[in-house]
Amino acid sequence: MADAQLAVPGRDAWSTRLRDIGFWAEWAALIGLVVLVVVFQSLNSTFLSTGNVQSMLVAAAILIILAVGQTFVISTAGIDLSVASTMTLGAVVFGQAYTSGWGLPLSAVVAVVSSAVLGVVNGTLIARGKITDFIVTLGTLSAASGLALILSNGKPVTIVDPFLLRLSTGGVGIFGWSFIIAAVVAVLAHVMLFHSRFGTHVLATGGAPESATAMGISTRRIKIAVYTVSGTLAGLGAILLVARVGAAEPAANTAFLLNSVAAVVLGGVSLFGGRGTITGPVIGALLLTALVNGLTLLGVSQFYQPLAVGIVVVLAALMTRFQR
Amino acid sequence: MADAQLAVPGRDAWSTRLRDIGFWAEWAALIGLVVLVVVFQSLNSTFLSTGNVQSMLVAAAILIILAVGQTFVISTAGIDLSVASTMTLGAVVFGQAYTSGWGLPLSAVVAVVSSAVLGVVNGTLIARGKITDFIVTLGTLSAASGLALILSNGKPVTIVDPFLLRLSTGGVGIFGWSFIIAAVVAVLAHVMLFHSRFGTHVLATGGAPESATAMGISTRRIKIAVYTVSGTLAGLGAILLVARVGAAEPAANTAFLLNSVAAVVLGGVSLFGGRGTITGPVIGALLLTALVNGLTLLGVSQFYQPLAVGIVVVLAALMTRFQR
Amino acid sequence: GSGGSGGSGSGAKVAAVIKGLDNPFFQTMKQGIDDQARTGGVSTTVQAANAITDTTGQAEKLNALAGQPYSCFIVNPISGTNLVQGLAKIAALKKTIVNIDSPIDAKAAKTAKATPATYIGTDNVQAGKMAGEQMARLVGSGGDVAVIGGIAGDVTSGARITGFGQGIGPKLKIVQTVAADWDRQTALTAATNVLRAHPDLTGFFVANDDMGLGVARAIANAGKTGKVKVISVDGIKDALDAVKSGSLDATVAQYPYAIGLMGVEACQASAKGKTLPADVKAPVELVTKDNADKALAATPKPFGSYDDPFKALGK
Amino acid sequence: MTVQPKPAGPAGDILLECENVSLSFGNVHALVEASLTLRKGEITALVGDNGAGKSTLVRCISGIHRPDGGRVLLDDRPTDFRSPEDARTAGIETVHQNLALVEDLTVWQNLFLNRELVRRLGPIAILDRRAMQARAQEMVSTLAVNVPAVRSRVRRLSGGQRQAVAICRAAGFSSRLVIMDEPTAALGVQETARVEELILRLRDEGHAILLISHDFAQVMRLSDQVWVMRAGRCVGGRRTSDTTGEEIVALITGAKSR
Amino acid sequence: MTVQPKPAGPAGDILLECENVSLSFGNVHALVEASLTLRKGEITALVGDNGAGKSTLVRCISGIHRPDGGRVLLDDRPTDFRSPEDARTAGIETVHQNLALVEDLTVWQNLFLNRELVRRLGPIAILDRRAMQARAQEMVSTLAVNVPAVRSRVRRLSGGQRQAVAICRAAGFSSRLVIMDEPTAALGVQETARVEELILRLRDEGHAILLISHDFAQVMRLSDQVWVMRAGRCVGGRRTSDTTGEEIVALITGAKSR
Ligand SMILES: Nc1ncnc2c1ncn2[C@@H]1O[C@H](COP(=O)(O)OP(=O)(O)OP(=O)(O)O)[C@@H](O)[C@H]1O
Ligand SMILES: Nc1ncnc2c1ncn2[C@@H]1O[C@H](COP(=O)(O)OP(=O)(O)OP(=O)(O)O)[C@@H](O)[C@H]1O
Ligand SMILES: [Mg+2]
Ligand SMILES: [Mg+2]
Repeated sequence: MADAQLAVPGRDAWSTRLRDIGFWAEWAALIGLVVLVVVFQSLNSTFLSTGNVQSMLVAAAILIILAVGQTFVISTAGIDLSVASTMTLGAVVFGQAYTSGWGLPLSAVVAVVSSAVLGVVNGTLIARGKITDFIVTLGTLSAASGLALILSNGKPVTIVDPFLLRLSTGGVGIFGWSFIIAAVVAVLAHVMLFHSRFGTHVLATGGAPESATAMGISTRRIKIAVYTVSGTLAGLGAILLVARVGAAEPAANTAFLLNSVAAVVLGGVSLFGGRGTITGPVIGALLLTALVNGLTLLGVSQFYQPLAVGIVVVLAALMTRFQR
Repeated sequence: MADAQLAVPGRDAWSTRLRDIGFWAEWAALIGLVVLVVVFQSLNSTFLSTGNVQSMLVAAAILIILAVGQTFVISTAGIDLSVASTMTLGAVVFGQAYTSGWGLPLSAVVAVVSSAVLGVVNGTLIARGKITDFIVTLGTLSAASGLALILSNGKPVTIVDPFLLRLSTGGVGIFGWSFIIAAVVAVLAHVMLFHSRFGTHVLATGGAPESATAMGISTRRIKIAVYTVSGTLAGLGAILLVARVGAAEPAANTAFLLNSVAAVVLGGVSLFGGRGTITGPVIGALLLTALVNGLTLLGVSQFYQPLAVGIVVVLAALMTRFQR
Repeated sequence: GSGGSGGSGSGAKVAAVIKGLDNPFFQTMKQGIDDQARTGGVSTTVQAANAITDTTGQAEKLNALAGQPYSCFIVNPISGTNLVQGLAKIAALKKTIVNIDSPIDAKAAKTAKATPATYIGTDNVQAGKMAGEQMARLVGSGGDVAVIGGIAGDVTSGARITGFGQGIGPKLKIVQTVAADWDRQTALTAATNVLRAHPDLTGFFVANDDMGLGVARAIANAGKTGKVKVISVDGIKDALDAVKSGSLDATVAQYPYAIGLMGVEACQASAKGKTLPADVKAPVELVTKDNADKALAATPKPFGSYDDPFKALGK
Repeated sequence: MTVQPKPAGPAGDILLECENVSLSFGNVHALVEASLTLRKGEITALVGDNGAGKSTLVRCISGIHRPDGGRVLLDDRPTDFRSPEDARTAGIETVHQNLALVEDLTVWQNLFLNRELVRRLGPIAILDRRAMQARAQEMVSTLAVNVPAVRSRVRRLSGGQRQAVAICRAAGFSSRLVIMDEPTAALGVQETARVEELILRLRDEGHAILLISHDFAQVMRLSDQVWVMRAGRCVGGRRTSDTTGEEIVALITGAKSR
Repeated sequence: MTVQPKPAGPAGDILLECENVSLSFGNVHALVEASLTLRKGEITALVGDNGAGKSTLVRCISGIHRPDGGRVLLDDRPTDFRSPEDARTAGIETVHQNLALVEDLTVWQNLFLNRELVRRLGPIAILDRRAMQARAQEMVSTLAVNVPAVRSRVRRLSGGQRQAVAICRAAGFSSRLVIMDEPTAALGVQETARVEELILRLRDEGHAILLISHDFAQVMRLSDQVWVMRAGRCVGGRRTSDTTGEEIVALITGAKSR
């Protein structure tokens, strides 16, 4: 019996730990962010200056909004590859409407609605057409950027609007308006995911579609809904994008696509669905933004930046292993 | 009893059909390809001319090789986002070795080995570090392209080598050498996946990792192996790429990434792992290549091409619904 | 507006934000900036967007640098307006903005009160036009030509193609325009397909050299070298070699090296309190087989002489 | 021998009737004109070999599959369930053989899946987590011996604990018919006893119960009526009081044909 | 009362011994110094409530979990299984409660998982599909009544058919100890009878068997020795011939303490 004390020190078998990764990964982004902030601040004291924090938050706003939309989709075990081109389409629609003199409010509504419609199309094809999410949204990625090119005739339209300028530059304290909008979106999304029936059904659809169906949840309707949410948020992102770059352009915005998924996954949401958080992806988006900002501040050479980004992303995820 | 004949016509409940999608989707690409060929040929008779078929096959070769590697990874429920940048790195390494006078065979070996090493790094981080595939390969995507930039100092190197030139232009009949290489890779991969223990273990690891572990399969080793396969094939692709463009460039090759995954999924391989085919992804790669070729032959405007590609990809997948 | 009063006497501290990093054109631009900074004893940092399409990423980089103690900012915006926010911040701090390569949208700059002190520009329409005129000379009898552009909707690509259309005159006809995403392999595939679709094509205009080399390769593969002409834009070293060897018929060299170099000179001049000229044209030269050797010898600098008003101001 | 057991009460007592229900998956004929009836306030057992088609029949009744042929009548009216939601609305709750739990959700979330309690704030409905957790705790502790924490994810529960959760869910909502597909297969002695008590209590409260079980002693102990399936057909039905275990076994194995 | 039942034969007969095995998941103490022994050529039963820790103990023996404390001895030598592969190599085959089947693979692929038959062509080993399919057909038909096609994917099988496949797999390879975690839970009468026959045959061939079951009649019928678990502990062991169902139930519920 004395042997019990001498036995192998407590180590869980890996199958158990594997199941726990999901849990630890939820906080990967936060730990990564904190470490990053400490490192950058110690190397360059302007990193945490009011001005820089403010511009980081503003820079993160669009990514946060897209990542929130992506979170809903990924929670149902789907993926929205079209999120960036939907945003592009929204921006171009906004630009065309605005330059045709429809006025700011109407243009914004039209932009958001057209992005939402694209989301509905995605969701309908996936749920009713029963095609894999990946292929459908890859298809609409291509189709939406094509539409954006056709609508804009391949040319950017400059949009100078005092309201939009204020939206992109003004704010309350260190919080720019666009960051405030993103924060509100995140809070609403959190409530939706964890405090509404819809949210529970989203997670059930992602976690065990057959069980969800057996309990009478219409997984089709849920699928359509999450893509609509993602599309709508892409439309909102489009308006912030136009405000930020001062133009509606048919650019591809590929970086937003990969980053939105990266933020979500870094935020601890499983690509296999069934588990979601909103704080995670938001922190993930902040992490990715802070990373680029910090590397630029430190004057890391352009060639070394991708290498540094890659290493930091992997480390941020790896770090969590040493948590327990 | 007469009622039986009057009853609702045979329709499976959706949960059953859902399970069958995987099956039907396996042939999506083939049906899509056939329809596409018929349409293009009827609109432009040069489409099926010997010369055009030959150049399509050659153009598809690299994508086929990458898609085969990607298939192994996706069969284990993973994803290799770094496949294109690994190829870039391989190409740059090849270029540097070749211009340093290491000679063609050694340069080729070094290029393949360095790509394979990147695969091993991916696999090890995923299997031992227990980080999601998506994040690890997103990190190595960034890191590999950074390394490629640093190694090449951001500049392409022109490589003029008679052997490489023959590789990219010569062949047997309508089959260019690079297509023949791709075909051999595909056949070997098929044998590996369906006629070796390794292949069965890959599918088991993807389908039910816990069951595979309980049966004594080392899912770690399998994970590392599939990423090594993917990396090695990316290295092979790198050599074909250098032969094709006659230069080793640190270009991003993003299109290859998305297309490799698209080919695999269009080929009916589930992103959730456990099911794989090699013919499917090969046909998927041919479909995507034929699509771009045909649209250009028809002179479809550059603005309408993305729209057309998107619609065809979705239709190719949708078509299979009307199969039964 | 912007004053030239930001720099301290000892010399400017320069931050440059340029376009892409996977394209030799911008690396040569960086080389020009670095070389001039070294000879002039100016400290610099050069940042670039991740890709030539990464408008917001570039904006973020400028925003990050805007709050830093630099006296002069050299910017090469991806689009006319994407950097305006950061520029507004910089202008508010009364620091010098030097706009190179692609112009900042004038209206947007005015709204943001961030008009640059000078613009050192490449006229992409002009470059395209020179290519078009050369194409018309090469195939005097006329015929069909095709255009291989960058990413569909890209501004630079669009301007070059527009210029090409203006330059070719009435005898030549553009039968097809294909987007090849600034990628050599994609351009190769696209050109192969176009050659198939138009067997009696007489020439290609390609929106940059990297793709141009891919197109030249496609023509060689089809055994049509010499029969189908290729002209591209940029003037990177490999392209000059190709012009010399005959696989490329001409390239319109734009000398990003000189642009970068003049950018730093402008900063130096402004640091001395000089008023900068509003609009400076960067050199553009047509390189053909005849002058390829000269161009190669001089690269990355222009082989001809060109007008550099900053030289005088800097004295 | 009777093809159909005589109804014990008036015909109006019949709650559910399957008439010649057929269903094939490709070339597997899972159901071949299967017919059965079940009465209000009774426990009806359904027995048969593995692969006989019991679960498939249950899935047809609870709206997961739609039969290829034949029909299902509830209260003498033909039903046309397009989804499990329709069946649940019509008052049919089911404990599926695979339990139909969502492993990544907590016990309480599973218990209230698609039956969530909400507090209304004007037009917005906010989940009433606390109420659901409290009710869930009550429900589970009536059944389980080693009571799992209602806030832990179902993924962490033992096989029997999961089954208890699934049973609680089906029993916890007012319904007319509770279908239980092998509810005690993974349960221990004590838990089985509690589930049997629960089944009897449900019957006494007037619910009809359809019980699938391989445990003969249990079937004979609990049921009022037994139906036997063999190779996709319902080959016979008996009042439990009129039959013996041997007869049922004979029907199952095919030693006896009806 | 005996804490440990007296060995019936010489001490050398003991095949496997668990000594104070403990394992916690976070703050769930699934095993608390659980000890048991089992002998060669005997059927040892392990019983207990749901969540008592039976499956967890089995997973420790078969190399899936590593105990936090205590040790497992095989042939009086401490084992250190780092993976299920080690346990299988040491001659321990297991039918897990969750069956450990790969749903997307076919029946024959599952049967031969990680035990594939190959033909060697020089250095290359090619799967011998035909031989595996033929052997699989044989193996399955000894057990199942509605025999599933060995080429169909496991996903398509009924609950009982799956269980039959898992049992075939464990019984089909030469082993010293076969562990069965509730092997007949989902099985019909006929299939259960066949599995019981199989278990007896395995014993007669000299294999040791560890059987987890909630079916008392079955335990009393088959086993030579019974161990009882309660809340993570092994609270007692009996020779089956020396005990009664009542005593076992008393141990399970805690009415009797050892
Ligand atoms: N989705 C499906 N696709 C194909 N075949 C199926 C499907 N579901 C069930 N089957 C087949 O239908 C037959 C009946 O299966 P079912 O699950 O109804 O049996 P069961 O009577 O419930 O058996 P058990 O007692 O083992 O649970 C089996 O042969 C099974 O393989
Ligand atoms: N991976 C895990 N993580 C956390 N808790 C676990 C895990 N596996 C088992 N448990 C807990 O350990 C306890 C014992 O579970 P175990 O599966 O061994 O019970 P069991 O005796 O096999 O029960 P049953 O008869 O229901 O199968 C249970 O309370 C269960 O919730
Ligand atoms: Mg069943
Ligand atoms: Mg158990």
